[in-house]
Amino acid sequence: MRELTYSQALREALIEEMDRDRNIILMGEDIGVYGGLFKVTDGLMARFGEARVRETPITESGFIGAAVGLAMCGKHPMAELMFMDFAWVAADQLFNQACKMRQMSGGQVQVPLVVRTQQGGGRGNAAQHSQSLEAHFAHIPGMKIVLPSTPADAKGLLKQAFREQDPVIFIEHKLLYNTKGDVPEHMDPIPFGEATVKRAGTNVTIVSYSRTVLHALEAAETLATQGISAEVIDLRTIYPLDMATVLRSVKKTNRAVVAHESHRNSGFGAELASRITEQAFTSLDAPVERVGALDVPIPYSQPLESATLPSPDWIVAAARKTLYKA
Amino acid sequence: MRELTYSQALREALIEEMDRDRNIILMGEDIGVYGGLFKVTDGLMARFGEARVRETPITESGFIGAAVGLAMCGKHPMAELMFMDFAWVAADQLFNQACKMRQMSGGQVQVPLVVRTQQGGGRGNAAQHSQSLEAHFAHIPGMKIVLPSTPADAKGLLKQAFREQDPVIFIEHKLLYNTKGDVPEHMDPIPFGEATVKRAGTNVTIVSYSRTVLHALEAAETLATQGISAEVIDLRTIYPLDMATVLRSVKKTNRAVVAHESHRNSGFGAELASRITEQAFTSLDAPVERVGALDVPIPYSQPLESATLPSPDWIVAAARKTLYKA
Amino acid sequence: MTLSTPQLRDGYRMMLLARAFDRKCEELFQQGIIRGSLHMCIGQEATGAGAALALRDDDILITNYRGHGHALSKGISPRAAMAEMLGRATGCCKGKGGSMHWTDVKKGIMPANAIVGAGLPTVVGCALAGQLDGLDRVAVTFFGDGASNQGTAHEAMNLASIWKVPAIYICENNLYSEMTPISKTAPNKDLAERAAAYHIPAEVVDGNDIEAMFDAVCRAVTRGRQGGGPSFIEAKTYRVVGHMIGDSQIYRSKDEVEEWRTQRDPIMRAGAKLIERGLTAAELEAIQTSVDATITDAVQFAKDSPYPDVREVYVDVFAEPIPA
Amino acid sequence: MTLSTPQLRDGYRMMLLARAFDRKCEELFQQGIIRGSLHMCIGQEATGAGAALALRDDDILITNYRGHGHALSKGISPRAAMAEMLGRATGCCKGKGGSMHWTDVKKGIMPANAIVGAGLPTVVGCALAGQLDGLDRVAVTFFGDGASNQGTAHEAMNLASIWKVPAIYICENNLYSEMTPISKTAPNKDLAERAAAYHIPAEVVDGNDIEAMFDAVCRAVTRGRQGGGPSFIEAKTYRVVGHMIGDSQIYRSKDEVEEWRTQRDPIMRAGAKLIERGLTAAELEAIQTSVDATITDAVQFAKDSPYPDVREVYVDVFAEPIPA
Ligand SMILES: Cc1ncc(C[n+]2csc(CCOP(=O)(O)OP(=O)(O)O)c2C)c(N)n1
Ligand SMILES: Cc1ncc(C[n+]2csc(CCOP(=O)(O)OP(=O)(O)O)c2C)c(N)n1
Ligand SMILES: [Mg+2]
Ligand SMILES: [Mg+2]
Repeated sequence: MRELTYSQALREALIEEMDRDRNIILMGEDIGVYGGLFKVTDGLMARFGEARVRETPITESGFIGAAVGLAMCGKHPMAELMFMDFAWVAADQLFNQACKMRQMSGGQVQVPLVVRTQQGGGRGNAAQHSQSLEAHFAHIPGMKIVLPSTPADAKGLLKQAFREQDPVIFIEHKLLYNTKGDVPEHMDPIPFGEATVKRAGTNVTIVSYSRTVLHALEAAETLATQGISAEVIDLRTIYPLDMATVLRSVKKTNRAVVAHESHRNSGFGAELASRITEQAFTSLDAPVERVGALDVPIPYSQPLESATLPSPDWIVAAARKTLYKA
Repeated sequence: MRELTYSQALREALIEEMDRDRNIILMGEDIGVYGGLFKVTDGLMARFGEARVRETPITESGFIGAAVGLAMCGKHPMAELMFMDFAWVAADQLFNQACKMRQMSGGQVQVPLVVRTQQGGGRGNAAQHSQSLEAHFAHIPGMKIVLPSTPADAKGLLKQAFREQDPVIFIEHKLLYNTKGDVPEHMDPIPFGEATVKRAGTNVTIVSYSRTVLHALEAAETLATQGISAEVIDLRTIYPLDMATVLRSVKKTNRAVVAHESHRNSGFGAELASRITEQAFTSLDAPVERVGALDVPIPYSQPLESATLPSPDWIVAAARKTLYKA
Repeated sequence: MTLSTPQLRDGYRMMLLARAFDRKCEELFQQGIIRGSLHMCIGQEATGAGAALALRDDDILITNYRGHGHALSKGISPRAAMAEMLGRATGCCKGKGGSMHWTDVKKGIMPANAIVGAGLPTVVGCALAGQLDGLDRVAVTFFGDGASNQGTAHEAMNLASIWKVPAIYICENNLYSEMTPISKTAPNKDLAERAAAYHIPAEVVDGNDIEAMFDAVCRAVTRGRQGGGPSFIEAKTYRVVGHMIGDSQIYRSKDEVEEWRTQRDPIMRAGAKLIERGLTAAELEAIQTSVDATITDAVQFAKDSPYPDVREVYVDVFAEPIPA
Repeated sequence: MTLSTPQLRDGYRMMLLARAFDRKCEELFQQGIIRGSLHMCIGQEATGAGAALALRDDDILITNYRGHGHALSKGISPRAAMAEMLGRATGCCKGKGGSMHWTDVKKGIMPANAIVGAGLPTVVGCALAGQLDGLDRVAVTFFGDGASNQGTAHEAMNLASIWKVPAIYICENNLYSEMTPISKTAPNKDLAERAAAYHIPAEVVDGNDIEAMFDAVCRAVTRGRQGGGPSFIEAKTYRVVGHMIGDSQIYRSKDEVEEWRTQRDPIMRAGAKLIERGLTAAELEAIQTSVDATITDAVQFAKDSPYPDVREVYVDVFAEPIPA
């Protein structure tokens, strides 16, 4: 099969979807001539024209607002938020507008808007350029939340994003763009709300998404050498959330670790841990362990950044804890 | 003892603190001549002058940003955000600036900023004016989070807010302003991170904050008539968080309900439930139950709004569920 | 463009309807039948009526929490609007939105907004959608003097300008943002000055003169339909009631209010013009009577309508209802 | 105000230092010794140097991610700055901030900002604090052409205007916002036009002429110190390198870059002026040599400095360290 990078896969999805639906309009900073900071929109302006691939001023509120308006009027815009951290600049348009328009209007309008962005640390971009903010989207109803970990998932889920009739926050990870993986020549959209079991195991379930899935797989490898068989689940979307797959696994392993790169305090891991505990209480032999970044702004200096963000080791330690082998 | 309303108590705290520290500067929309939409700053402009009580344009980013600058330069500003929902307009200044300045500068600057706001539903203000957003502040490190439920707590905690050297989000509830309670003539600041046991009980622990504490007390009353003895804990601040008081109680009752008005999905209740489960796993006879608003934008129509926001009944039902009496 | 007498009479009716509607809401609010938020547009009715006379059904409108007059003039059904105020299932937002989010997509009325300044960027997208589809539709947004201070106003007008979209920005300068005079929060005598910074053609009009409003909006509409890009209209007006029910209005003098109410009222002025043009007092009275009947009917309709079923909370959040 | 020869020589040194610093960072970045973000100010050094010559230590500076030149000119220690770039405990932010958040409160340098436009409101507060304390201090912020499109720019300049605070807005118009020309994102030939919308005195200067910069900033400083409120300066300049390391610069022509680099370089121009004023080539060369020594020393200092202890992550989040 073909190998593509994560960013190539995303680009292919955009091209295929734009070929399919001329209502798809792309907007964002530097996405035109330059092709985007991470090159996901490379060549798209030349291919689809300036009307459909629109370079915007640095006005995240302004252009995401404009995208909301486009979406209400029958278009299917994609707005690129260069770094997730800038969601704070556009937060009103995301949370008070895009998320609520359908409901406030009693279903008269809809906002089929795809916001593509990338998040995460590990590159030394410091506190204002390294955050992982998916939990905020989970707490405000009205948006679907996608966090692909592989090139193929990135492509299939992005294609699906353009079939949705509601806002989608499509969250990439800056350290995934250059990762490679098999991507079939022809790919159907991947439905939202379907987790995948990335590795089967019997002793403990590790639930994760986005780049942390790679950490989880690495952790499972290490655990295997220690005689611990870990099952790794990639949620892929956290809204909708595939609890069935998670519960099936936990009822088998009786132990769970939830892991993400976002801060631990009030992170989405808390929601996952709570749901697992609520829905599989009698199956659990230990409390669900949560792995997430320390609750401090992400520091620049490499040793500090490494101490702040979760690593495979943290997941190994958490898994061992659920087995009382800490 | 004197009875005061919640808003009178807040106003007293402001006056006492402004008398004490001339670096305290108030800023916000309509807080001057009019005295604020909820009258908390009534008469303060006349008393302290226009330099210290500043009416601002409708520019939440602008004036909260200005407050961050004031705070970095030795002042102790209080910025009033008229509705919590407008935090989204100012989110960058809150989360990327106020929360991170101390850390990014390696401790060279500090941001002793108090953001006062009010949140919550129940009045028919619909989706853009009824949200409860404390979980977002909990997830981004750098701010202390206060949610008083009584006039006395409001006063004591607000006084403390002005003794802090870090940003504080001080969250009032629109339906508490007219509630009354005893407020001693002389009150010391109430330290952050100290929960109070509002009602002692033995069968189940109900952990809450802000207006939902009143629901919890009502629920405890109802549960008592059903032979169930509920202990009610008011956290008062959720960062810092007094887990010691919570755990002491749960280890006694073996059952816990966490309740807040914000949405259930990825709400702060998930964090509380996770911490309780992690730290008192073997004490728990049932999974921690979570009570929170339905995960839908808050509707206007009264029956819909009532169906969306938690009521004392929901807490009763949750408590019974922990006792397997559902 | 000047208004023909039939048009002026239509405008007069629109304004009477807006006023009667809001006054009725005030009454129902005081009775506890309407809850939540209510921001009346009493005294400002000419802006919406003047604009509506210049617009087509397919032109887009995004207004704000003080937009009842705009939406009624643009053609929202008084029944559906009143039912919305009462939180009924038959309301224009099925009771979910209330006073601040009226919507009627068939009449080009997109959800009104309760976040000050939030409609300004959205309208860029509405205007752009038409432009991309090769339509000659325009998209209008109303906002207040205070809203012009918001960052979104700046971002949006700049976008509208560089993309040359047919967006029409109508700033209702009623001198106050809630309880704070605009003179305290902006250095500009005319807020239209600001549009110049984005190279958007801007004009200042007497917002209490329905003919002046109509005329200005016509110019903007023509510009928009012809591909000439956005326009900005500052409508000088005044709200002769409080910002909201219960507003003590201590921030302004009674004299100021009385002067606007008695000397510069837009309905009174339009009425006088109609008389000048030969209508009789009885004819005007008949319009009022018919408007009153419309309101009575709307209230009755609303009161007779059921509340939404509580399971409705899960509907209209996503395209597929969320399972309970 | 014109620059005395010693001042001009100081300015020349500041610019050389800024350039050498950034060039050294580029080299260290390519070696993997510096990580994360690096936005060089090569070609724009006159803005910071010209401003610094007009400012006092107690005047406040808030710059952005492209602010190395501004901060070095304002007096940040090259050692502490380089140690910060290398993430060392001796860095100006203890290694926590990196390239984009340099701080030196003793020199009036508040944390630099990596969110485009975020410094504009903050500086209002810094300026206001001085005003409230009766000081004659000013507060300066630098931002780009692209930043002028952000809503915060609008909100902040309006606030500065109505509160008449001594804030100085210096817009470095280097023609590009990352990879997008400003001509595509703003309709204004001169961004200074925008300040007029807030009634802020504004001027356009040749940002590659250190004397012109100094002169304009002096006027603004005088206005600020005398209670005359804010000022806006648009400095026309150019970054002759990519936005960041790895920028392919396909969005502009090589000729354009070459013209600015070879014909309009601010350091070259200042050097020529010094020669005109009688300095010898050897004297200029000596300045370069001393600057190079400073950089060598800074790099050595940084490399010799320890990394912060990992427990430092819990420090400087709140006044009281968070327990691990
Ligand atoms: C972002 C935001 N800030 C504050 C408010 C509260 N608020 C509602 S209306 C209003 C005044 C708006 O004034 P203006 O724009 O002049 O409009 P007017 O009400 O006078 O028509 C304010 C401050 C809000 N709804 N949204
Ligand atoms: C809110 C926000 N949006 C986008 C970015 C990404 N970004 C960093 S620098 C930059 C370009 C800024 O251009 P300009 O203001 O002209 O400054 P210059 O870099 O040219 O000095 C962009 C888009 C950011 N840091 N913050
Ligand atoms: Mg107004
Ligand atoms: Mg630039």
